[in-house]
Amino acid sequence: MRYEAPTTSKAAAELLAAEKGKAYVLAGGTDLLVRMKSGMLEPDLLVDIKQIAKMREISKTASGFRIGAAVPGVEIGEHKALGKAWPGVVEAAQLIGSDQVQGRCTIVGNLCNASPAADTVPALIAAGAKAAIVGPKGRRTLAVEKVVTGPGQTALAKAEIIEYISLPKRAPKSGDAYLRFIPRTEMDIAVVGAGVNLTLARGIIKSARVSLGAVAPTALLVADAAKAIIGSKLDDEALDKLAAACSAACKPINDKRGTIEYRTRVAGVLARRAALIAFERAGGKR
Amino acid sequence: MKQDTNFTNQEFRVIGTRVKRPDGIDKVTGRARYGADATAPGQLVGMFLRSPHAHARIKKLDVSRAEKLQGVKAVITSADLPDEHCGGDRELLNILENCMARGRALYDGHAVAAVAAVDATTAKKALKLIKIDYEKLPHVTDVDEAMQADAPVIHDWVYTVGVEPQPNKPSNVSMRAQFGHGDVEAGFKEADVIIEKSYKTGQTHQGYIEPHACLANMSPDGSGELWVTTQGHFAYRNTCAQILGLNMAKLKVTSSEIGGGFGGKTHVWIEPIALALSRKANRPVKVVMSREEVFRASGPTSSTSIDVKIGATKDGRITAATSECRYQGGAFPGTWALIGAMTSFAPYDLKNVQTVSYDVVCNRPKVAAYRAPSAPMAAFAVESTVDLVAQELGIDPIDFRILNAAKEGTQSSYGPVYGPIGIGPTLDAAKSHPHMKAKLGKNQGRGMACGFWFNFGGQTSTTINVAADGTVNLSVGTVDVGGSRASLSLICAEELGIPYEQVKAHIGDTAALAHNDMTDGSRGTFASGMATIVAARRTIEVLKQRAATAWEIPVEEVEWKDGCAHAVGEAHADKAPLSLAEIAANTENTGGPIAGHNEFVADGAGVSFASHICDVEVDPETGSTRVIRYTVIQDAGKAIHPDYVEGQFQGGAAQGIGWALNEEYIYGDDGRLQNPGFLDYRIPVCSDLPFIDTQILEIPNPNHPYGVRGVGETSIVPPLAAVANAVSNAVGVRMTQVPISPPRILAALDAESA
Amino acid sequence: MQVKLTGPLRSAAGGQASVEVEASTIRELFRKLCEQYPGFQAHMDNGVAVAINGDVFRDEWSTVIPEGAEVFLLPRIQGG
Amino acid sequence: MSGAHVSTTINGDAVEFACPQDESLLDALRNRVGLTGVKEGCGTGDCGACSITLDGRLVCSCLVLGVEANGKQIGTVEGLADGDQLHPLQEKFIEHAALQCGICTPGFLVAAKVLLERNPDPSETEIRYALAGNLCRCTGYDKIVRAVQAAGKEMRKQNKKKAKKKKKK
Repeated sequence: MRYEAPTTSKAAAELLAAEKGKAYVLAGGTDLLVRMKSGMLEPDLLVDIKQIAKMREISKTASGFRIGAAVPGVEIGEHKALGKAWPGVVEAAQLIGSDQVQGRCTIVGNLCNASPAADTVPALIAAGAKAAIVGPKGRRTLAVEKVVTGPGQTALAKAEIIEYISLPKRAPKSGDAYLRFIPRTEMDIAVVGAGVNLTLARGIIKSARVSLGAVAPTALLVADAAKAIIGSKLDDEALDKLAAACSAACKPINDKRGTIEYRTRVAGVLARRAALIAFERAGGKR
Repeated sequence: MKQDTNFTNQEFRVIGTRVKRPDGIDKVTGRARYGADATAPGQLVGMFLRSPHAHARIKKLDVSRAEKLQGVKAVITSADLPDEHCGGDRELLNILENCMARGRALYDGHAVAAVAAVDATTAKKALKLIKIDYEKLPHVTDVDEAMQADAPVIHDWVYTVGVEPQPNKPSNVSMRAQFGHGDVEAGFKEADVIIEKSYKTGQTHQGYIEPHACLANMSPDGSGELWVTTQGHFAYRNTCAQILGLNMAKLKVTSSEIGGGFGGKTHVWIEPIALALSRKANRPVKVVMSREEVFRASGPTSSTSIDVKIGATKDGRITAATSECRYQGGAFPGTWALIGAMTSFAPYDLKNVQTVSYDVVCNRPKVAAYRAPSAPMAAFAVESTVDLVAQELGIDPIDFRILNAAKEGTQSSYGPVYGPIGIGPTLDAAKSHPHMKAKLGKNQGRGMACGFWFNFGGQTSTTINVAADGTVNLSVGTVDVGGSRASLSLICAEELGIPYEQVKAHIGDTAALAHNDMTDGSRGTFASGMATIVAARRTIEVLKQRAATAWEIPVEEVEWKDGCAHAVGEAHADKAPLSLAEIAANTENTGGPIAGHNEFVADGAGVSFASHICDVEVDPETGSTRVIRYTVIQDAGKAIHPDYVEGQFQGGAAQGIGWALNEEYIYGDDGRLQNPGFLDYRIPVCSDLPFIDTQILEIPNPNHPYGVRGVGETSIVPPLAAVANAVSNAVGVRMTQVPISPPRILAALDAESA
Repeated sequence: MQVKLTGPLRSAAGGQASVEVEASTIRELFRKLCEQYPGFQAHMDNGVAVAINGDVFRDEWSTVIPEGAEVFLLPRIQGG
Repeated sequence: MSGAHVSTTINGDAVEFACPQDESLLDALRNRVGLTGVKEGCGTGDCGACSITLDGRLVCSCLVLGVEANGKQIGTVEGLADGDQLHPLQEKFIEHAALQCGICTPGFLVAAKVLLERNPDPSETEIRYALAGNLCRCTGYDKIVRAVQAAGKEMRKQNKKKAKKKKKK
């Protein structure tokens, strides 16, 4: 196996493009090294992107925030402005693993690992985040919900790398939240995850995005759930409709982490709770 | 020789103080050397190839390409491990076959080959070059299914023992055992209330943080050394030597520091194979299991299925009780199931009781001991039913238990009559504990449960060597799994009358001491403590003799007090006491070096009881359960070092809480383990638990000079039931299956409301 | 003296819950049991413990059994 | 397999080692540098026994490649004590019997040190969540949390003294 640590995105893409064997991008490595250890992956080339300065920073731009692909969770948590604007995204990022894992893990890694249970993905989808992709054929942008196409599969072509995730500029009177269910208090993979992002106008929900994790092969953007609360003050009826829409959208499996029945039900419970938090963060009053 | 080891109720000088442990600095600085921390010049890396199938015939096993790979120094399969050394001993044959499959893989993770190579990369490559043709066979992993008449029979030589007449057909049920006394049918007729319920418990693992690891170094002449993380280096030596046909005394086994065992390091898995690899390669071989291997291929504890029936009168007396416990024992027969039947109703005074256990072979790793093996599951079923009976009678569960508690003179459910025991006192202490009176909030519930464990003694050998400056080496042969060196040093200091700091305790290797049984059965401080007392008293006899020699007086006129020899009587008023250091400084002209040792059987371990109280909060919408308060009350006999007694109480409770709520081996339909890692085998993390309050009771064991009972295991017995009773109290539905996972809670709530 | 058998040990004596044996030590007890009940040897191989007045002895066969003592035989088991 | 040459600083000392490019930093520290205080409990980032600091950040060394340590500052349990002066956390772990088998102790100490540097006066809950990445199977965490609380108190006292001294100067 060869290890390379280029200093530009272009060089990284070129290394990946030139490799004839199996090549992987190494960011935090918290998933990749586990798979290498178990023998599931045997890379011929690892391209470490942590030496690429641009990928190591969080920047505030006119159109929102950019979170570099190699920014570890702990730095996302420490970024005050980001936390103020997108508390749901930040809390989702902070839920990954332990403090030790936070020292390494990245949200782009979480996304590209393409697990249906990734914590940041529903939060990013709810936030309307986009992935900035660089590759041999140039740059492109893709909505986060389009990046993962199935368990372990992404829409990235060979040698394409996500450079950063962009979050839109925070509208006034808006808020987001992410909740997940795990059996313990820490260290588990989500059994169900729910992200809600909403904006108010005169106390009423004007727009909303609701996303669920771990209840289908990929994280879901549930339009019906958003519809259920748009135009409401998040009264109990709207919440019931939201929960029902979320449960209806679930296509989960039975596995070691949960049952179909359980996931379906708790998806509604969590979406309801996340909506209440997002609503409060937006300054809403029920 | 039986020693005089009766309880004397003496006053203590240092026993019961909270001194710093002697190995503390080594362990906080990273200096302590564990199983994987030893190296030898020229060492190779040993690795295993394991079956991916639950049950399969090995049709062809071709290692030739692996052997030819550059850097590979030895490859071992069952062909290299003839069974002739086992002498037809079924138990040894089973150990050998469990270490390396013989023609058939019996569970997912069963070793089929091993290699030793110059480095890990080469070893991994070699494993890939081994070609195996498997023919999959029908498998069974569930205990109830394995007992069915149409279940695939795993061994054609397993006939149920304990059934009259002995069956003439092999089955997966290797043993039936029954205990009890009285007439349960008559007893149930006297009952006003009878509750009958079935329970299931998932398979759990000891979850020690240190994986199995060893460094084997064999010479072609049959002598060798083994550095290994183990609870019993003598037992490892004996088993490895027997399997491999070595002379026991030529194999020196040194126990490394041990990173947790809880019963899981009482059996060999990698060790005989590491030695065989080393012998074949004629180089040292280090083998370290991965975490995945630990889960798939060491010895977890049984999953179970248990029925309990209890009848009682309106005024709260139990008239009859029965249990039937079915223990899934893994790929080979064992004896752990027995203990389920023996411990089921041990806390209670019952006129009519009958308990039955079955040991059942399944396509899972052969189970090993896990802290009070088999008792927690039986206690879960019984203590849950006890709560139900109390509830039905409208009697407070703790009062109901007090009413029926065993006491001195009670005939135990497993046979013998109890001496002085602590179940009543722990229940009384629980009843008056502030925890019992604390208010509960919304969605919160409280439960309590009792637990029992036998405790064991066993063969023990201890040596005290006195150095010329008066400091003392204490060598014991019981591995220190949780701070016993501190307790044993305290005992040594107490007896010799010297400061604790003057004693240095070591774990002696197999060449330095006579045989010691393993550190199991909560025997470390009990048995080695007793041996240390005797060894110290013998050392004192020598010290007194030396003082007498120096003073030129008869030894009868010398007594030992406060670390000094005193000449007794007016005639010797001129003789200043001689300290241990002063006597030690002149050994060359008083008779030579000074030592005291003791080799004996430390029988007479006292049984121990505990009562636990648990508060939980359950989220009714998600089924999420948090333990918010927990109290352990246990009889320790005498707490030599209270910190480490409390530590045993807390650690056992935490393991039990994990078992109750989240821990479980999850097998797929293919018979493969789906969660062989700490990510999905969910042991409690720091934020899952509250502080665990403890209360130590000291009801002396009459058979120990200081009154010590074992303390290590009892604490894991009550938590499954205490948590289950608390959850059931919080949600109003009886939970009959552990782990009480969130999906199970929601499903139970649904079933209740339907 | 009356020796009570528990659990699987009863099979050695045709299912009897207790047997009569004259013995003053555990060693003598075991020897006589094996003589009187040949099936007992198999249990001995698996391990047998003796409870004398409630105290369990697993290994110390020289232990003296006092007159009138309550004697129970148990399977010898291990802990964790 | 091509090897890598790695120049790094470990516990303040310049250290160089060579390792295969796919070898974990944990294996490199244990087998090539000889720092066996760093323990492997799982190799998958779930137990925290291999915790170290990498440029001041708490990480599992099993989830870092040896080659990634090039040019970095590494801190391990072996670097906690100052000569024969134990770190307050080490003192308090011994004093409070916060270890039984001790295999998890190095990881806990490193993680707790990072916590107390970031948050000198953490609540019980903050301690518990900060240490959730470190598994202990012996203690039930009770005495560990108490030891960290006691060490925090001790360190705050020492820092106050230091601050006073500075002022006087």
